[in-house]
Amino acid sequence: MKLDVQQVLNWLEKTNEKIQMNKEYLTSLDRAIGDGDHGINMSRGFQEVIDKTSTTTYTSVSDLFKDVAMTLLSKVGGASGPLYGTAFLKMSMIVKNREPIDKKTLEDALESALEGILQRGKANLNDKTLVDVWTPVVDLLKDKEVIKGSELEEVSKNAMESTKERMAKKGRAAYLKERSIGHLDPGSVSSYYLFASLAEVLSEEE
Amino acid sequence: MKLDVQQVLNWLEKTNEKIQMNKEYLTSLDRAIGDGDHGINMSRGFQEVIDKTSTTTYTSVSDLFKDVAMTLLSKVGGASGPLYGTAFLKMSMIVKNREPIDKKTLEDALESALEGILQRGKANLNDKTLVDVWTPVVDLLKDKEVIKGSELEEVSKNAMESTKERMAKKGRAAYLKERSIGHLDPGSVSSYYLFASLAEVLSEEE
Amino acid sequence: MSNVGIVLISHSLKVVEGIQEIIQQAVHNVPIEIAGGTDDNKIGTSVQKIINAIVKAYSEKGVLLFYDLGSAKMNADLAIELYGYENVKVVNAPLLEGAYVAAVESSIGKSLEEIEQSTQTITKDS
Amino acid sequence: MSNVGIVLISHSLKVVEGIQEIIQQAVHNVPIEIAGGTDDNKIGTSVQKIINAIVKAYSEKGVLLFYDLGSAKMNADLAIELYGYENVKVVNAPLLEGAYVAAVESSIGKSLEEIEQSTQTITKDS
Ligand SMILES: Nc1ncnc2c1ncn2[C@@H]1O[C@H](COP(=O)(O)OP(=O)(O)O)[C@@H](O)[C@H]1O
Ligand SMILES: Nc1ncnc2c1ncn2[C@@H]1O[C@H](COP(=O)(O)OP(=O)(O)O)[C@@H](O)[C@H]1O
Ligand SMILES: [Mg+2]
Ligand SMILES: [Mg+2]
Ligand SMILES: [Mg+2]
Ligand SMILES: [Mg+2]
Repeated sequence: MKLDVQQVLNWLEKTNEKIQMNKEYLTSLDRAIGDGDHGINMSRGFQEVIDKTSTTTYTSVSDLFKDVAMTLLSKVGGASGPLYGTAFLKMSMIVKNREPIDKKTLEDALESALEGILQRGKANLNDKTLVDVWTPVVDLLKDKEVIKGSELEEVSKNAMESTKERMAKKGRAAYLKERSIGHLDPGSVSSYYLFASLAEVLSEEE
Repeated sequence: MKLDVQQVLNWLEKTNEKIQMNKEYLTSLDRAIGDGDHGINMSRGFQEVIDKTSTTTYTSVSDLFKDVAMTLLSKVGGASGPLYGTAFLKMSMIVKNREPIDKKTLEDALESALEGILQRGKANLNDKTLVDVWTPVVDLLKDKEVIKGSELEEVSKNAMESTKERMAKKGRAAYLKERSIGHLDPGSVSSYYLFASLAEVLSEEE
Repeated sequence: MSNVGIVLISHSLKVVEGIQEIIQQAVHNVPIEIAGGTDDNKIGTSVQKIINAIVKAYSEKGVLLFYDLGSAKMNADLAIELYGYENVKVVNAPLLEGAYVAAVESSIGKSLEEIEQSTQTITKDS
Repeated sequence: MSNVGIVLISHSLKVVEGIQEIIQQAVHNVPIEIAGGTDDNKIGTSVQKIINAIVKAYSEKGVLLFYDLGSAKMNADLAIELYGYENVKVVNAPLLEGAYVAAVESSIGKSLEEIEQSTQTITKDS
């Protein structure tokens, strides 16, 4: 596999489409166990990302990731802003001078992004946050020599669905304690859209 | 001694005069170790008391004290409102059907007022609050068979001045810890005006 | 079924209006009433505003009062005494953080005692 | 001689405007800057607003940041990292109560470390 600027732009557009299409759904998930703005936050953030990246010419994925990061950091307003922003900032640093991105570089980039998310949000695995999706995705990349789109989609989807049965320990949902059980974590659903979109890009290439 | 409606009105007017005259001074004391509004709070509160009591006809000191209490409670806005308000409310209850007020009734009324202040503000003696003036005044009344205006003035003045060397443990000044030492407590100064005015009324009668 | 009501008391009207908005973004089935500033909306507190807020927030489940600084507590205590409410308590917890926790717990039907308990162990790291 | 600056971060602009007023009634020689709401003043926080507030509050004595809810802390940490300030710290203490204590202590010349220490032992009964 390899990811160049064009393919990453494709990844971002697919992600944005899913987020815009599911804006109400994400918001309803957040209304159940948070403050009801995750759909609004993510749709605004990713629309700004597309507005910015579709009108800029990039010669490197690193620069592209950096613009994504800064846009999400400054436009989102909720926890997902610093979390996704930090993730893309870390990826921008890792992929620098390692383009087009091969499987090992993608693995390193996502691992570093996860470390950034963990450092930013201080969550642990199984705290019912997007960490619960990013962790198995990074593990998958580390386990496999070759990464297949269908596997990535399946792993991230299962991970997202498994947040339903967990009790939140971080973020707004943590205030609900046991009552957060039985609801999907909104940030895990938006992270699933991100990885499902990446899976599609990888599949197109297979 | 005896205090009837007319004399209590006289007491309130004298108190108000001192407070209005020293509005800036009280505020400057509060600016040094508090939030700089004690002069404003007390001048507004006592002006409203005079406006109310000078336009109402009272047949009992108990009713008069009750109006003073309700006016201070509702018009002051700072800690001195509930504190002085509670004091007058307690006095209103004690003097009921014991009018005109003799020395023993005054003693009981001020003692009950002090208890109310202590319960309301949870301060202890020497916490650098108006409790440090009310306590020796009540003690004086309990110690003496006959209460002289000059003694009351002297005791309350000394008590007020002694707050200067103390460290605040309650109220806004407590946030300053050691740095509250060396400043008079504003509420103790306004309480001194109250007792100095009462002393004048008692002296006029001697 | 009603839920435990929350009253926010601050020396500043803006503070409680803002906290009310933050809470109401997350919690929809809990009465959140405010008493901020003096009668003429200066910095300070007002017994009358507190009483009005309690009346609006009141149900048989009770009301919890959160305040900012010491003199607000005196007026809160006074409001409760003057009108002799049952099931109305002043909570010794941080105003914003305490009220947020309380509102969420009230929204899931916790009792006044349970909620007060939870506000006593608030830490700033969730 | 400058004093330790204070930055108030809340999901609501009103909340920090109000706290600023309460503090500035009592404290006059301390920079109190605010970062409330998102860039378009909705409920949320903004890294850019936080950075602007730090810049305004900054002196060699340092700046302490107080925040309301968890995501505000993430943006506060991020603001500090992005711009690599020295002597700028996020404090884990109640927003209003912590900032009030900190402002008073700053006004009497206490150091950043002394002030942070004091905010860790706040109780609601003074
Ligand atoms: N401390 C944290 N660590 C990791 N993820 C977190 C943390 N706090 C919140 N999240 C994620 O952010 C999502 C909520 O995002 P969003 O609604 O945009 O922000 P907010 O909670 O500030 O309104 C949650 O569903 C969760 O996945
Ligand atoms: N807990 C308390 N117990 C007794 N007296 C107190 C207490 N808190 C404050 N005071 C008195 O109130 C005075 C301040 O009154 P004022 O400035 O009108 O109120 P605020 O402090 O709310 O601005 C102090 O000088 C002190 O004498
Ligand atoms: Mg949300
Ligand atoms: Mg939010
Ligand atoms: Mg004052
Ligand atoms: Mg005041």
